[in-house]
Parts: sequence; C-alpha cells; structure tokens
Amino acid sequence: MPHADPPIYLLAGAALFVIGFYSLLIQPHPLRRIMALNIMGSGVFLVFIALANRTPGPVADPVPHAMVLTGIVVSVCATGLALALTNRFGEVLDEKAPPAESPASGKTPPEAAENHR
Amino acid sequence: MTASWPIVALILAPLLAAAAAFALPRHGRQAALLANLVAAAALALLARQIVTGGLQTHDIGGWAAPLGIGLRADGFALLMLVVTMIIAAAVSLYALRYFLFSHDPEAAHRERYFWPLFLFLWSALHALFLSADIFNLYVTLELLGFAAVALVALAGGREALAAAMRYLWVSLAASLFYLMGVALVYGQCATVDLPLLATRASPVPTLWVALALMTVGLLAKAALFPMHFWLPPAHASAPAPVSALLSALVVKGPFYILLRLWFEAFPVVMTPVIAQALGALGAAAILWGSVSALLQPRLKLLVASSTVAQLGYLFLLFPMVTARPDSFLAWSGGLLFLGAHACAKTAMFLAAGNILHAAGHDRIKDLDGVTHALPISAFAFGLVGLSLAGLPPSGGFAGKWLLLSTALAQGQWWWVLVILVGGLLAAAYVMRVLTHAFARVPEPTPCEAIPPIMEWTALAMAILPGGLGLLAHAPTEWLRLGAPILLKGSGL
Amino acid sequence: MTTHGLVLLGILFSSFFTGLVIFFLREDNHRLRVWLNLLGAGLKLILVAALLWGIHQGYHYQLSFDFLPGLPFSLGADANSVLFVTLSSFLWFWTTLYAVGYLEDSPHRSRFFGFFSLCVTATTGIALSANLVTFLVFYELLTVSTYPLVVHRGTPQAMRGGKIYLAYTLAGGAVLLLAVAWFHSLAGPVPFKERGVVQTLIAARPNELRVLFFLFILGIGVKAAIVPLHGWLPRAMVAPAPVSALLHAVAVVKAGAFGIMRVVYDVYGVENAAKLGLMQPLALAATVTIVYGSTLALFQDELKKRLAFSTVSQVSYIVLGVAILGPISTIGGLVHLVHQGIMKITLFFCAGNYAETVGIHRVSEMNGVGRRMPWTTAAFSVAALGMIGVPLLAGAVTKQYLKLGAEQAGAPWVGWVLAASSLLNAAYFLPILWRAWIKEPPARWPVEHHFGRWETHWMLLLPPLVTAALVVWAGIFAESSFSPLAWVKLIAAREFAP
Amino acid sequence: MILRLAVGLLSVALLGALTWAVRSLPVAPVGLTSESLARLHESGVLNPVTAVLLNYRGYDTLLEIAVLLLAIVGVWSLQRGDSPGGDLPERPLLAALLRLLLPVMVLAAGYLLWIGAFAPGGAFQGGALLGGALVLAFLGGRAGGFLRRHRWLRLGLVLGVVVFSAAGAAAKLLTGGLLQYPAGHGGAWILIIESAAMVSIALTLGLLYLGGRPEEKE
Repeated sequence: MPHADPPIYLLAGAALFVIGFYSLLIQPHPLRRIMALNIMGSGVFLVFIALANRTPGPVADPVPHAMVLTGIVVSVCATGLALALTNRFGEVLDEKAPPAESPASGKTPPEAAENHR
Repeated sequence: MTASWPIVALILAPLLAAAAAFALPRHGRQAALLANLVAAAALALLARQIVTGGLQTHDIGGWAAPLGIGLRADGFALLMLVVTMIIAAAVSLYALRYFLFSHDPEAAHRERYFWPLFLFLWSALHALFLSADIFNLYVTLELLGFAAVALVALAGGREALAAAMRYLWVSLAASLFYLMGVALVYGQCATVDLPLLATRASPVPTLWVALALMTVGLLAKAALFPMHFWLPPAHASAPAPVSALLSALVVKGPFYILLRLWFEAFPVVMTPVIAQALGALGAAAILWGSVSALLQPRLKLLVASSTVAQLGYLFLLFPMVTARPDSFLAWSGGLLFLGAHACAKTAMFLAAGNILHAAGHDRIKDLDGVTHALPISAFAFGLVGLSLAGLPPSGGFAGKWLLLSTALAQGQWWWVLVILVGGLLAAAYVMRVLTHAFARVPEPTPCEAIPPIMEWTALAMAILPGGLGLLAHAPTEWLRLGAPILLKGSGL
Repeated sequence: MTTHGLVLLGILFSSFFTGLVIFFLREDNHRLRVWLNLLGAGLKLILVAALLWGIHQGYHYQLSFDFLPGLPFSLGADANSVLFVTLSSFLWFWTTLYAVGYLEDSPHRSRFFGFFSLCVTATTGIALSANLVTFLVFYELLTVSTYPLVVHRGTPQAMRGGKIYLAYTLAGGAVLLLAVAWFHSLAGPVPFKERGVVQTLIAARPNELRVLFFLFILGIGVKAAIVPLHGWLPRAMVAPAPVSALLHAVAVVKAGAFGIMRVVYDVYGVENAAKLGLMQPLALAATVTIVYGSTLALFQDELKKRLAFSTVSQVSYIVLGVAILGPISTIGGLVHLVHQGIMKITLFFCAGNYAETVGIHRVSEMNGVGRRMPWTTAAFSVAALGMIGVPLLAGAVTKQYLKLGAEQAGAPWVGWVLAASSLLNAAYFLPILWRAWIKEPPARWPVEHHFGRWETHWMLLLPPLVTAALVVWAGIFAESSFSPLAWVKLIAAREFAP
Repeated sequence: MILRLAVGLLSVALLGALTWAVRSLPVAPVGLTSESLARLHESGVLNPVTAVLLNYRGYDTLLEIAVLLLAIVGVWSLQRGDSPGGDLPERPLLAALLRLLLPVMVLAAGYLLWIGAFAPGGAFQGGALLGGALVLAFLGGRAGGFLRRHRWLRLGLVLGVVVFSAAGAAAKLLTGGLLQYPAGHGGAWILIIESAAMVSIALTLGLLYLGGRPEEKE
C-alpha cells in the first residue's frame, strides 16, 4: 500500500469514467450517450479534485480546481451542442415524410440533394 | 518582449474575426479577409524571427511554467502554421462563391454561419500549434472539435447530421480520454508544461497509463485505423470547403500533439514496441483506407477514405524516429508528406466539390466525360492524384522517398513494402475517377457552370504539392529551426 | 559551369513551358498552338545543337542542386545522354509536325499538345539525368504524361488500353523506386559514371547487388517491353498514330532501353555486371523477347499491332547488344537505339498516313496502296527493309555489329538468333510490301480524303520521307564521321577503355 | 451480447489500468499549491482559484470563453428560423414569483462576481446564476422581446471574448506580456474582464437552454 489513506476518491473518479465509457459504447440513444459523456467527464473532474486534495499545504492545490472549472464549462458547452444537434437530427428525420426537393425544381444544393437519396 | 506580437496576433486575429463575423453577420467575408491579412503578416514576421532567432517563446501573463502557460514557435510549428495559412487562404477564396453559388434557400444562412465557425476553427489550429501546455492543448482540441462538428452539420442533410453526431461522440469521448491522461500526468509530475515535463518524466506506471489514455484519445481524433470509422461520413457529407479543412488540417492537429507528447515531453516512456505498434496501425490504415477508397461509390467518400490511408503514412514516423539513426530524414519525410497531403487533399476536395456542384451528384460511375465541362477541376484532381500516389515530382514523392530511404537505411523493410503498395493503390483509386472523367461519351454528364474562382483555387492548390516536390529542401530545413528538443538524437 | 548547366535546363524547359502555355490555349487558337509547338521543337533542336557543339569544344555540362537533404537532382550531358537527347529532340520535331497535320480538327488539341510537350520534356529529362534519382523522377513523369495521350480518344478501348498501360508502368515504377531507394541506401547519391560505381560493393554485398539488378531490370524492363513485361505495348496501340510513333520510337520504349543501358554501363559497369554473372540472364531475356515478338508479329493482321510486336522484338536488340560483353556488340546495341528509332517512327508515320488518307488499318486491306500513295509506301518500304536487315540500310549495320560482337565475345548462338529474327522480320514485312506494290488496288478505299496536290497532307508526308532518308543515310554513311555509328563508337571506347 | 461482452472486457481493462495508475501515483505529491500561494499577492486577487483562472492560467479561460461563444454559434447554425418554445403555457404563478426573484438573482450574481476575488465565486458562478435567471424569465414568458433583439444578443454574446482579448492585448501593449496586467492593478483588470465574461456566460447558458436560435425581430 503506497498510501496510508486509500485513494477512494481517485478510484471513484476512475470508476465513474469507466461506467460512462461503457454506457457510451453500449447505449445507442443520443440522450443516453450525452449522459454517459457527462458521467465520464465527472469522473475526470473527480480525479482532478482528488489529486488537488493530496498535495501538502494550507489549502488544496488551486491549479486542478481551475482546470476543473474550465473543464466543466467546456462540458456544459458540449452538452448544449450535442442536445441541439440531437434535436435538429430528430427534426430532419421527421421532415423525411414529405418528398424532399423534387428533381423538377432542380437547383437543389448538391450536398442536401445527395444526402436525401 | 514586443517580439512576441506575431505569436499573439496569430491566435487573437482569427478569434476576434470569428467574434466579429458572428456579431455582424453581414460582414463575415470582411472579417475573414481581415483575419487572412493579419495572419499572413504575422506569419511572415514570425517566420523571420524564427529564421534569425530560432525558437520563439512567450510566457502568457508573465508567468513562467509551471504556474503559467507558455506559447512557443519552432520550425515544426512554423511548418504547420504555413500549411494552415495556405489552406485557410484557399478555403476563404473558395467559400466566397461556394455557398452563395447554390440556389438553395438556405445558402445565405449557411454562408453566414460558415465564416465564424471557420474562423474559430482557424484560431483553434493556431492556438494548438503554438501551445506548450498539455492542458491548454485540451482546450484548443475542444475548440477545434466543436468548430469541426458544427461545420459538418452545416451541410444540413440527414447524412451530414448523423455524421456530425457520430463525430461529436468520438471527439468528446476522445477529449475526455486525453483529459484523464492530463490529470494523471499532473498528479505525477505537478506540471503540464511540455518542456518541463521532458525534465520530470520517468518511465513509471502512472505515466504509462496516462500516455496510453492520451494517445488513444488523440488517435481517435486523428482517425487512425481502427478508429477511423467516423471520418469518411463526416468528411464526405460536409460542404466542400469544410471537407477540405477537415481532411487537410483538423486531423493533423491531434497528430501534431502526439508527436509533441511522445518525442518532446515523454521520449523516456517511448519504447520500440510502442513505436512499432503505432507504425503497424499506420500500415493497416494505408492498406484499409486505400482499398476502401477503391470501393467507394461516391467521389467525396473516395477522397475521404483516401485521407484515412494517407494519415497512415504519417504514423510510420513513429517507428522510424524511434529507431534514431538518420531520423532527421524520417522527420523531414513525414512532415513533407503532411504538408503535401494537406495541400493535395484541399485541392482534391475543392475539385470534388466543383464536380459535385456542377453535375449535381458525385456518383463516380456517372461522371463520364466530366472533363468536358470542368477541364480545370479535372486537371487539378489528376495533378493531386500524382501527389497522393507519390509520383515524382510531387511533394508526396519527396515525403515517400525520405520515408523509404529511412526505412531501408534502418533495415525496417516491412514499411517499404507497405509504402510501395500504398502508392500503387492510391494510383488505382485516382485512376478510377479519371477513367470516368476522361472518357469520351456521346452524352457527357450534363453540368452547370462553376464560378471560375472555385476552379482556379482548386488548381492553385493542386500545383502546390507538385512544386513542393522539387523545392522540398527549404521546408525540411525549417524543421531544424529552433527545434532542438524535437530532433534530439536524430543525427543532426 | 553554371551557364553551361543552363543549356541543359533550356533543353528541358523549351518543351515544358510551351506545354504549359498550350494547356491554357483556347481550342480554336489553332495557329498560335502550331507556332508554339514548332517554336518549342525548333528551340530544343537548336539548344541540342549548341550542346553538341559545346561538347565538341570540350565544355563540360553539369547542373545539380539538392532537392531533398542529401539527394541531389542533377543533370548532365555525357556521351550516352547526348546520343539519346539528340535522337529524341530530332524525332520530336518531326513528330510534332506530323501530329499537327494528323490531329487537324479533332477535339481537345490543347490538352493533347500540352501532354505531348510534357512527354518530350520527360524523355529529354531521362536522357540528361545524371543520377538514378533524377532518372526516376523523369521516368515516372514520362509514365504520367503519356497516359493522357494513350487515352486521348476516350473510347472504351482507349480507356482500357490506358488502364493496362498504367497498371504495367506504375507497377514497374514502384519496383524501380524500390531499387533506386535501396541502391541509394547502399551506395549513396552516386552519379552515373562510365564503367559503373559498384566496384567497392562487389566484394562486400554481391547478392544484394544481384537482387538489385533484377529489380532494376524488372522496373525498367516494363517500358522496354521485355517479355513477359510487354503486355501493355500492343494494347496501347489504340492511341493516335503520332502517339504510337512517339511511344515506340522516341519516348517510352526507348526510355526503357536507355535505362537498361544506364544501369548496365553507368551504374554497374559491364565488367562488374559480368563478374556478378548478370549478363547471361539478361541476354537470355532479350533473346526470348526477340524471337517471341517477331513470331507474334507474324500473326497480326492489324498493321499497328504488327508494328507493335515488331517493336517488342527490335528493342531487345538493344538489350542484347548491352548484355553481350565486348565493345563491338555494345556498338551494335547502342546504335540500334538510334536506328530502331528512325525506322520504327517511319513505319508508324506511314501507318498513320494509310489510316488517315485511305482508311486502311489492316494488312489485308493494303492491296495496291503503293499506287495510291507511292511516296508513303516508298518510305515504308525503306524502313521495313531496314528492319529486315537489307544491306546499305540502318538495320544491317546493327545486325552486323551485333553478330561480330557476339562472335568476339564467344557467344556464336547470337548469330543464330539474329538470323532467325531476320527471317521472321522478312516473313512479316515482305508480304506487306508485296501487297502494297504488286497487288491490284480495290475499286474504292474504305474512307478516302484528298489533300490537294500531294497524295496526303504535306505535314503527314514530309516526316516519314525525312526519317526514311535518314535510314538510308545511317546505312550508307555508317562509317563516316557524321553518323550515329561514329558517336556510338566513341561511347563504347569510353566504356571499354583499357 | 458479444458487443456488451467485448465492451465490458474493455471497460474492465480500462478500470484496471486506471486503478494501477492511480495507486502508483507518487507517495509525496508536490502540486503547485506553494507556487500559487507564494505569488498570490502579485495576482491582484486573494482567492487562489481565481488567481489561477484569471491570471496564472488566464489564457485557458480566454479560450474557454471562446468555447462558450463557439457553442452558441454552433447551436444557432443548426436551428433555422422559428422560435423554440413559442407555445409555452401561461404561468401566472411563476410570473409573480419572478417579479420578486429576478432582481434578487441579478444582485446575487453581482455579489458572486465580486466575492470571487476573495473567496469561491467569480464570473462563472455569477454567470450561471444569471443564466438561470434568464431561463426562468423565458419560462415565465418574460424574455420574449429580449430574445428577439438579435443584434444586442450577439453583441452580448461576443462581449466576453472581445473584452478578454482586448484586455489581453492592451496588457501586452502596457507590459509586454499577453494578459500580463500592470503590476498592482491586477484586481481591477480581472474585475473588468470578469464582468464582461459574466454577461456572455449568462447569455450563452440561457440561450443554450433554448436549444436553438430564437426568432429574429425584423
């Protein structure tokens, strides 16, 4: 045992990371994937915080704290973007019912036209 | 200290331009133009500084590592920045007409959002190439990834959105792997500064796992086989200028970080087995990507699969550099290859975009006689085909030659075979397209006219790798500039 | 030194730049394109003449720069290069003239002449390369620039022929790349040098050198159409006549033969190669190719295919000459580089004239064509007789030297091979002449065009007449000091100098 | 099933590796606590985390604000046209509550921003609170007009990046280092940057909640 104090928070962070990773690969639904990614992220943040707490000194190491704050903001952005993308994807799937731009009208954007085939 | 303005300007100019392009949606073009001008000027100044003064560094906020974040530019970074500049300029030119040319009602919307997203992507690349801090690199990676995903989604169709989502999952999970690695590195070394890490690293289990995690994350982002699955749909369904950016630059960012990590910060952790394994994945990517390019029904998918293959060559750098003797040749070869591929892929995607635009589709078997309508684009496509197949006098040849001779000199003949076979396969898939394009049929594919600037941009980018082949000496010399760490023990 | 090097660059760029400009000419800009073509061709001839004069004056031509670390790109003009560069630039001039006449009013002429010029640039580049890497660069450039010419017509057969052509030549190129890179890692960036550069390696790594030689021949042999690497040549016959002429007489096949010469003489050195026991297999391959090509030519009814198989056979005369140790056979081989070039180009010009003027593509249609087109048929006859080896024509000189050389080198079986080949040559050429001159012409020709006062367009007629005259000249004045033979003797003297 | 098994094995391996790594961490870790505290007086703030965020590693934060802006640009680039949540039901109780709550939230956000210099708090905490206020206002039907004013929204969204970058560049003009605040004035610079950042953060978080671009006022 290298540590007198078992690294319980570190291990919990690792476990969260792995749980998130497992669900990300297993769950097909976008919402569950987004949650899985958030769980993974929480695992990483927990590891950072636990690391900050190990260092000697009057207060915990502020550098990992700041990193976690940055990481959280990034993960909020990621979540927002992913949700919006999921939402948009659902809308496009719903739009599929009526026929897409008919060839007669021509002049469809090539990418879109190709994607509809 | 005033000397560091170019570095700062390279990061801030595209970033502020992105903000401006978003805040003033009607002035995206002007913002991009301004960013191009400032970045070009800053890059010229930076190049001069590096050539005369070697390594350029800047401690942000005046805080030296480990407390602060360092920016720095050496010859390697310069090479990447120059490639980025060239491609960004070409894409800017091309995009002037690309979006508005289509008759799609959402064209204006697309163009409006293209500029800020593109400028974000660009600033992320600059920040990435200039950063010397592995946590900061994480933030740049996220910036890069988000911009790339949003740009893919800009195409709007179902396929594009599905591809963008898949890209997002991979990108986010990969970032978290990388970040977990950063956490462990910090826990071990108490710093995230690359040069400091080089002095503090030692081969211990924590760093092994940390590097494994970071490497896996970066490989997924760099789309190395077998984690390449997300790349072809994403790169193929994006709008043409975006595909060019993604294939030419975005996947190179993580690769750049990998090189920095393994050869600058953690050479003590590198072992021949790891290097050979990375090389083996590269070889598999070359073969797999080339064969799948041969089988793709659509032009843009073919070009995207070719990216998977060409990225494989870059990873041959690992076994060759690790074997040490003559590794400067491997460095120059790999990085020349990188530059040539970046220009070539840009040209190829732009040309493919023209063909797609003009013919209304990009099914390869229905492209008979497309050269009649688009001689310049078809010519550009053929010309870059030379570089991809590594035929002289292209930059692809120069890179391939250097890799070949390093492999032979080091007795690693198995890479030689892969390189040769990969070249032949590349020639084969390029020919697949040209055979249809050159065919003279009674009724050639009906084509719409394409704005000349879109055709000429593709051609200009196609000529670059050709010229790079004969004048390859200069860029390889840049590598030596201010890069003592990277090239340590490489026989300089 | 540098100004002399510039002449070499000038020779390359005289066609390169015209090619580039021609690409961007509008299709209907006929006159300018013709002038640019002729200007490039003429300029190149003048520069080559200047080069010859300079060498005569004792100048040394050399140009070199590092295009990669430790990898010089270097051009030079030694005796071998001058032989080939003179041949190719001279024949290019006439081929250009011919092509202008041939392709009148066909589509995509700018593209055609652009690649045409690049093709010749690559060929002269091969001639002027002073080391293996430079040779490789131009060798691959030649592959790439000829492909669009082969598929120029864009028909399904043309595309298929082009695909096969590329498959063979690119695979050959890859093997050559391997060989060059490997050799480079053994010997460094060595320049071509008479009697080879491998002396120091022979004792240390004989087997590696043998494997390398095999790879070199495998890589270059594709272009030289050595059996069994010849498969592309007959199929590439779908190309327009000037391209076939170029492929067979000036550029591709010749580049292959020239490359084998370079490897044997200036990389390995004949004596070293013989020491390694490499010459017998090469001679054997050449012999098989000679007999095989001639035999297959017998069975071709399509005129151009018959000529193609004839090329397969004839080019290996050069290889055979190279493979037999000794100065005299060397002379025979090298001089055939020129002789085969002028004879075969004449034949292809004539075949093109038949096709263009009276719509004849097959030997069986050629009855009496000599009456309709006497000048063309006369040129054809001269070249065909030359190929057979009739005295006083170019081909006879080659065969005589090869035979003598072989006897001198103790390989009398070569005499038998040559005799057999001559018989076969006669068997496939004489019936053509018989048909053309003696048989009655048909009532009407398949497709007939009239071109004013000559039997065909003057641009189509003049080139074969000039080259046929050369065939006669090279035969009759072989021993004078203004003949290909005289120059070749000089090369041989250097290679075998005591 | 096979997929689950394979992924499961992969995850177990990953967990094993992470455990190994975590348990092999140095027994006497160093960290950067002492360095951070030693130079805290130069940073202009008393809260070490804020010092790291806005001074030692302020560049990370600049890029992070850029990520926020990028996220909203990305989301807006997806959604076209119509107003999300335009058919929200009437919520009179919420509206009444908001009348009381919103001013308090704004005040609290301001406090959080200010206290960040001394204790946990700062632009993100304040911004998050303000963002929450925006969401509540939207749900209570009080933000409709505000959300239609795109020009102002855009300006507010880019404010953080622009002020942060401009401050960084201005600092460079004055002291020679990017984001190197003039000695002794760090606190003021940080407060300015944080205020601008808070506005952008709040807007970004609030607008991310909408999941798309609100309808624009013509």
